[in-house]
Amino acid sequence: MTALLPLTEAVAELIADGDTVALEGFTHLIPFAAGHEIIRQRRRDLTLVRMTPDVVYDQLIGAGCARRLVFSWGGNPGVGSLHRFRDAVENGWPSAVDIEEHSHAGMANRYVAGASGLPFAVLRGYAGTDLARHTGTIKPIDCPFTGETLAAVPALRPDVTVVHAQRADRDGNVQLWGITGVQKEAVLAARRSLVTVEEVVDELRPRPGATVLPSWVVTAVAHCPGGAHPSYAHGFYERDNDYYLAWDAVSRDREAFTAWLSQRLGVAPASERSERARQHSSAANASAERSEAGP
Amino acid sequence: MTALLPLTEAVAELIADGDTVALEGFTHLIPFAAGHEIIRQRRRDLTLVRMTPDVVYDQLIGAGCARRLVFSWGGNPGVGSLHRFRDAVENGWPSAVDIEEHSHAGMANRYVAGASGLPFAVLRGYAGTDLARHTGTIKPIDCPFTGETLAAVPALRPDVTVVHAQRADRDGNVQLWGITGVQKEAVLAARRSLVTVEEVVDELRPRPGATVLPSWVVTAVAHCPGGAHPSYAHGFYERDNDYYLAWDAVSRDREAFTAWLSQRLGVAPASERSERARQHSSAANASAERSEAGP
Amino acid sequence: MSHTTEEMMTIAAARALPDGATCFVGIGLPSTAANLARHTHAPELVLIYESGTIGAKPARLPLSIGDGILAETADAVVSVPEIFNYWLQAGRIDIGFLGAAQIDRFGNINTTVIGADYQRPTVRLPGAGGAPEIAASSKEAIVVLRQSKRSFVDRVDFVTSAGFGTGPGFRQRHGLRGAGPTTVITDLGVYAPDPATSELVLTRLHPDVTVEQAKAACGWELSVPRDPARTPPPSEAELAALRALKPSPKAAS
Amino acid sequence: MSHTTEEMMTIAAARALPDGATCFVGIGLPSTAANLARHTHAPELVLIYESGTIGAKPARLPLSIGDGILAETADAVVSVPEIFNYWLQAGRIDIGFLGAAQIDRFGNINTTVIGADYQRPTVRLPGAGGAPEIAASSKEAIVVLRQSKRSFVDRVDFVTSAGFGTGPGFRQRHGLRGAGPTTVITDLGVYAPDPATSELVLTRLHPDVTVEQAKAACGWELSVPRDPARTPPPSEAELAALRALKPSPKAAS
Repeated sequence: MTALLPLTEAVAELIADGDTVALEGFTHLIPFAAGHEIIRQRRRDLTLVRMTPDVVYDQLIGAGCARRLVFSWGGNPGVGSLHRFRDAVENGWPSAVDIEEHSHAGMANRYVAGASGLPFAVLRGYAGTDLARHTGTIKPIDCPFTGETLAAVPALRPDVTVVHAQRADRDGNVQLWGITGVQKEAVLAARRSLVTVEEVVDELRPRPGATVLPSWVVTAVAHCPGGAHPSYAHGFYERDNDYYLAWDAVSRDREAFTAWLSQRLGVAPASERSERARQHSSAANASAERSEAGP
Repeated sequence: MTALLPLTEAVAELIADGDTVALEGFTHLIPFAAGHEIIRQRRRDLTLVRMTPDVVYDQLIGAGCARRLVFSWGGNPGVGSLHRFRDAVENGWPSAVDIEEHSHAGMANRYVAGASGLPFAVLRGYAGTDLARHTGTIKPIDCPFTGETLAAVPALRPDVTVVHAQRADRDGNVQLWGITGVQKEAVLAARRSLVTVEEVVDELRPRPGATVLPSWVVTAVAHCPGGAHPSYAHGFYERDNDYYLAWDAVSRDREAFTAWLSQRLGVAPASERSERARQHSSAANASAERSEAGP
Repeated sequence: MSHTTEEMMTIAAARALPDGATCFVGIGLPSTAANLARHTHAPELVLIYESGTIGAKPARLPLSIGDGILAETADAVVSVPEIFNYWLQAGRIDIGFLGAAQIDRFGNINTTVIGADYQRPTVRLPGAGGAPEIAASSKEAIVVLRQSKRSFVDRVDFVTSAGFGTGPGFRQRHGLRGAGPTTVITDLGVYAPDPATSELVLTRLHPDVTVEQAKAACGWELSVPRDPARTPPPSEAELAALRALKPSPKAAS
Repeated sequence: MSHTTEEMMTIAAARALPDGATCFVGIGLPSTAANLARHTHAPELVLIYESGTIGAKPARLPLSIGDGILAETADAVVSVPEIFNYWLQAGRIDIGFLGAAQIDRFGNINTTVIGADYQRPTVRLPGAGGAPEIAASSKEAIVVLRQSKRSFVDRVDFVTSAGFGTGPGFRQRHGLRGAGPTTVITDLGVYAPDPATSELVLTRLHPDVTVEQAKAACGWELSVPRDPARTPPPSEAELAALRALKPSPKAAS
């Protein structure tokens, strides 16, 4: 059953250095606040998993939290490149990040296999491309009935999946709606899960069309209004497009990024850090940051 | 794109002798009217596919339409056996019916594979049971990553899937809601599809939580109010439990069944038939039958 | 209040379900017992039906595993493939709750055919349904059925759903992840696998049932404890709840 | 009305989409062109986005492939696994509509890395997204990109999405079911694979573009017809629709 925790505690309890962590969201309901809390708590050596790593992963990578990225499309949607991601891959700054690269279809099916308790998934994928040559987790598999060769990919089983949702009740039952992407599969594939929500209600009334995560598959819920900003939360707030546009300039430059990290998240650059963040400073920073519109 | 046709024409055009036909529905929205029209049109040598063959399949089998049954659970839900099915399997009356027997998990995944354009599906299934010894379409498959052995089952690709839904628009876009079972997968797995509906509306407004079958995946829609009777149509009518209870007595006895077939569907027993039904008599029978409550 | 043996069986089965557990409810008797549990000691029991309803809270007994009342009262309604893949196969279900036509000394279940020849069966039963995977993937399975020499057999005619197969080690060899049938409840008593042999042994007799009756209704040499425990008789509250739930026996699934 | 080369490219791409077709819309330029088509000659074009929206009818240009306006106006919103498995992989999509950073003479697409060393790329691009399977499973693919010697190359640095691979027979050998990239639209003209060689050849020049310009912006020895056809210039209606759709260039995806 689910614990209702402050975000700082939830991140402290659920996510450890070296974990494989998926923060999922498909343009909609991206768990930015949780990502920022991970940065504040200075997690290290994470394997970050996501179909569409975007700005929050750029921030995590730039802050030095990631050792490895498992993904299928990394960009600033509607704007361009992820410059912190590129700097890590092209130049190893602030540290080298290994990549394991798939297609969307492959990643989606890897989550499905994880959610289904299967060790692998089968798809018509990667045929004729160079992806299989560079990615060890793509293998051929033959149909035992027709002999046809297809692609097999291993299940994704994150240690922790973090998603943002519109609503939970006090028992930790969660509802999300609108474009829900691959979030259900990502939560069900994970060993632990953290759901940040716009609102916590006494009673969760059935909402047709909503994706429901019953409390018995959710490890922790954190009440975190605005927690998807600058992405949007259907029914709560719109996407803050200016934030994404402004991120391009901030992220192009290591110094501008370092200043952002310090000013907005209260985190000193990796080179100056010698100890883990003290958690008591996080909550204040979190609420301060959520009230601001720009990056 | 979809044709809006009378049921008689839709069955005549879409379903041919020897076809593999799935009439799907999971207690809810079972396409009885379409099944009865298949009986009236005296289709023969059908391979009938369904997870839960129930009374309508008992009727099809008793009427001699089926040569083969692919299924996972055959019974009269809440009542007991399917006596026509048993008579065909145990005694070959009115003709022998081959069976290909799976579990629900296997059948569901076979439809998923069919809907996904894959030749097979993988599941943790059948382990330690006698099913795999008797069913040729269950084979072992090894995970290329972990070496673990799982079960593979071939995709189901019916020639025609028939389902019943609450609503369609004049373009043939379909909405169904409530318990929708495996109907989406069964329609998407099929080469052709027929959807009978409670109502046809000018404009199909989005209904959160409804399963939508866009017109471009539906071959024909037939307006057929009450077409799921004696099963239920969520929001339209309740299940006619008396029909299911009464069916037990009708179906236990070949003569009682033969009389039912003649009186209710206007179909003479198989032994007395020498020519194909003339279609012009079907429509009148169909409307006559739908107004009656019992079997 | 006096009670029937069927009522005792149903109430004993309901008692086996701990509050808060997630329970995958098979067709037939299990649905009655699971709903009774939810109306008595286990209000937080999570009922999951193979029709795709998760957390159904029906006020009356559903007439089938796809009754509309399940969808109307559920936390979520998902597709049939999803219920089997994401919820059952993934190992999220605490208790798989099954009926059976036959069960054998090693807890293997038959719901397929009676008779030695699968092609020419003496009795053709409904078949597997969800049971093989429910018995395989739930953390444990509870089986409820009426007991007789025909239903409690030495070796089932057909293994539809594996219990302990041929004995210890079988489940591990076949990659069956759950613990298998840990409790079998009949109209006579309660049975559990012997930890050493995996053979079903009597653990508890229902009120007024004798060891001799249990042995006489068993197709193998039944092992019984010297002084078997007794099932507490149905309480008035249990009986009232059961009868309120199930007004008409003919309408039950 | 005067127009930019980008506008000509977008309008030419929109024109390539027949009314009533099902179109899987990749991120970037394709989304603009597909929405323009729906607002001009193809009101019944079915737009499918990888975020899971089927039949989206946005009144304004979506800001991303997961814009809320897509969900609000769609016939159905399904999960991301479903959109790839049931709708794309099954072969239900008429046209896969893709952008590209690089394309080569055989229509292979690169959106992964620039540079010969995958591990130490000169430029790290966003990666595959849905493109490999869109290019594989759609009945045909249409690609739209700005043309230059850097983007129109003899051989892509990395095959993210297969076109015709190394030439005739490649798609069949690799089990690629769709016809592959049948049309490539740039700011200079329109290209199609030669039926015999599978090599992209010029089929049409946009207004005011010369054969020499097209050749100069191509990384291989471009084959051109003796008297190439001309793309009709944008109509006023097309330009008005495009500009109405896309008020602010900085906000487009």
